[in-house]
Amino acid sequence: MWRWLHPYAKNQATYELCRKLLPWFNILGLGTLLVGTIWGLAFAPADYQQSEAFRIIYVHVPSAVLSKSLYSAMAIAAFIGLVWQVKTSFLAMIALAPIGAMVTFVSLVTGAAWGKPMWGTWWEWDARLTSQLILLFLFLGVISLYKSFEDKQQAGKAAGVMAVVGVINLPIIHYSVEWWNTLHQGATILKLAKPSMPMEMLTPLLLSILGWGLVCGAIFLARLQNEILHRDLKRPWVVQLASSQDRT
Amino acid sequence: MSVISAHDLSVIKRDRLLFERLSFDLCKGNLLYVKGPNGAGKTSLLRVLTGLVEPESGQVRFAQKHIKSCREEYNQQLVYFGHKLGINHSLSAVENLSYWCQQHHVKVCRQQIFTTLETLNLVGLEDIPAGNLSAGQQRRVALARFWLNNHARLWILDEPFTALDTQGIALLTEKLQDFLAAQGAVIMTSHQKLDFACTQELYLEYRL
Amino acid sequence: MAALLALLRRDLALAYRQRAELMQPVLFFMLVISLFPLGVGPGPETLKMIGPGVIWVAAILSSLLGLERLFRDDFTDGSLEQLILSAVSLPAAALIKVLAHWLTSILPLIVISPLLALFLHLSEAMYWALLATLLLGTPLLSLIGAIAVALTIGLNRGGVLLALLLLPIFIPLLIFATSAVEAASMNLPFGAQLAFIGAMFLFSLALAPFAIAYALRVSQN
Amino acid sequence: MHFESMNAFWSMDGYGLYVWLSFAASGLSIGLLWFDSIATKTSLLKQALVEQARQARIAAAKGDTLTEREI
Repeated sequence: MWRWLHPYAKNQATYELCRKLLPWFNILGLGTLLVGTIWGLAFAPADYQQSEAFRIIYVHVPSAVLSKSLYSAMAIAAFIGLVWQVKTSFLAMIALAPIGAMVTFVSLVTGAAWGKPMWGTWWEWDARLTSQLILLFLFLGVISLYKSFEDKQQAGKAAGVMAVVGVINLPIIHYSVEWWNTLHQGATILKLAKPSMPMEMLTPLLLSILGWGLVCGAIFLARLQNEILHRDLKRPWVVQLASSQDRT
Repeated sequence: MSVISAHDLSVIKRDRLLFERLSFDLCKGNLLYVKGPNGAGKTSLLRVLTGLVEPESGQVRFAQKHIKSCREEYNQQLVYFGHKLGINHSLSAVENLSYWCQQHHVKVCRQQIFTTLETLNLVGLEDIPAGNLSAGQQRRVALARFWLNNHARLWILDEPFTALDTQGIALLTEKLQDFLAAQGAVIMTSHQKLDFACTQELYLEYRL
Repeated sequence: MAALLALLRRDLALAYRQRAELMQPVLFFMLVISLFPLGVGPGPETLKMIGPGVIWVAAILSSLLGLERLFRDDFTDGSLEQLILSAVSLPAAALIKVLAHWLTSILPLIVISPLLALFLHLSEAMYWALLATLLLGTPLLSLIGAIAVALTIGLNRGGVLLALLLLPIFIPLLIFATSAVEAASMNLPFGAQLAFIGAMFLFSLALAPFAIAYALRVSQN
Repeated sequence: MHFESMNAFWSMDGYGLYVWLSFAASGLSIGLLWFDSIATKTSLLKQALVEQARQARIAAAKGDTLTEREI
């Protein structure tokens, strides 16, 4: 179907779509994120066991949840690009990768900051932490492979293969690390009883997750626009766009 | 009858559009001479035609079939001579060639390889590692493929005359003429002046 | 079939001619392993405890050193182009090249492993388990490694990037292999771990050749 | 408001360092990535203008006017 369209129309259309969606994502994302964070920081009640330290949950859980979904999204984009040869798909993949890396990094840092007061150590070779660390390496691998190629067409394909190989491996890595961890249980980690969360704690958490998702969506749209611009830098429509922006 | 044809080919390399909407049709016994300045995309065009590189859009057809759908058949009928010779430096000329023939399902005996190398003036150099040969000699070894593969119908050559001496050029020109007379089709680039009977020309412009 | 055999014969002959280069990863393997007793102390109990892990980590690192050879020369001299344009199916050819690579660069590591087991005071039961994991697991290293090599072949400086891409993916293998040896040291059965490694091996045997072939085609762009 | 005073809010029952560290790290990371995305966009658009100027120079050198189709 794409064959009939003008060969460059697709990127431009995607760019326009991003441009239309971006303000919505920006406003909604920022709003939800602020409400969720402030609610979580200042208004939610303290946990009866962890006291105020539990508030880290409002950044830790959203970032941890997003890290895995962003990797899956990236791998799906890569898969679509490889199988159906949709070139814009590779652009989406590489736009997602730095966001995924950032979110994974945040989840590691906040995990460490939470671990220090609760377990008494910044870093524990715990199954979740370890596989999160590996996830970060997988993201960085895809990014650096993409950056190493000068020909971005080729770069997209190569990084796409790597992303798909990674997503096949991800569950294997996760379960093997979990299994390894049960074998090597050193100092016992304080496992906190997890009663179902009361509403006044859960609502800000859900809001935070939504906010993070929307903000990541906004950054994704902006980065996708950048990738499209970068790819089509010499096309007339980009030049036109640039000169019209320049005038204003 | 058409051997190979291109339909609306566009190629982008390193974010630069080399050419777009290029079409041609090459028949048996004809030679397509691709001309153009450095950087115009001659090599890229040839690589697209062999199927090594995928075009940005458009398609290449071999005997009316998309080359992607008949890759094996196409590869058997094609000999490609590129910038890189495909000659391993640790193996001797004979080893390189007999390996190549086995890869391409060409049945030759050792004797044939030796006689071919003799035609190409490489007597006495058959058994030493190809890395010890001069640039021109290595090119002759690679060119021996055109003498050995007798079931190919299409030759694609990228600057075959570079680094060859006058006698080498004469040998190759003669071989090309024989092949064209035997209903083969040739696509080549060259900075040399060519004088063949049935020549189509294709000029690629350098785009900034 | 004859074409594939010819490919295997050629790669083996080439490896034989460059045998000095092939020795380097083997020496590296031995050196890395002998650094550990120097670093953590020569106590037999300590060495026995870290031994299997050390051998596996060293095997992974030294296999990375030799991996580049897999397609590098063929890419630079153009043999790869000719291979892609030949009548042979590319996934099959890729599998043959991986096999040749395993036979020439990994098998020597396995051959000298008894010596290293001796260095690290592994018991006999541990050694047999180690050997089994090496035999099943190292082909996996070659198969997955070949994908990454094929992806980075067009780059002039693939070395560190290759390690960056591959090491995270090798973690499950390391975990299962070392735990099999550990189980053997306590006279426990380790069939489950071997089965896991075997499953991963078969899985990659089925899929990796296609991924390698695709990556090789991309490298030509 | 859950907290009784601003001081209690900052100290987070003694866990202030960890809580604020987490939130600061998160905010900083998102902010940096966001900033990077916007900065890249402006620089790309500038590059497009430079590119256009280059095309114009080439066209001028060739002695004919530049039509957009030729870019």
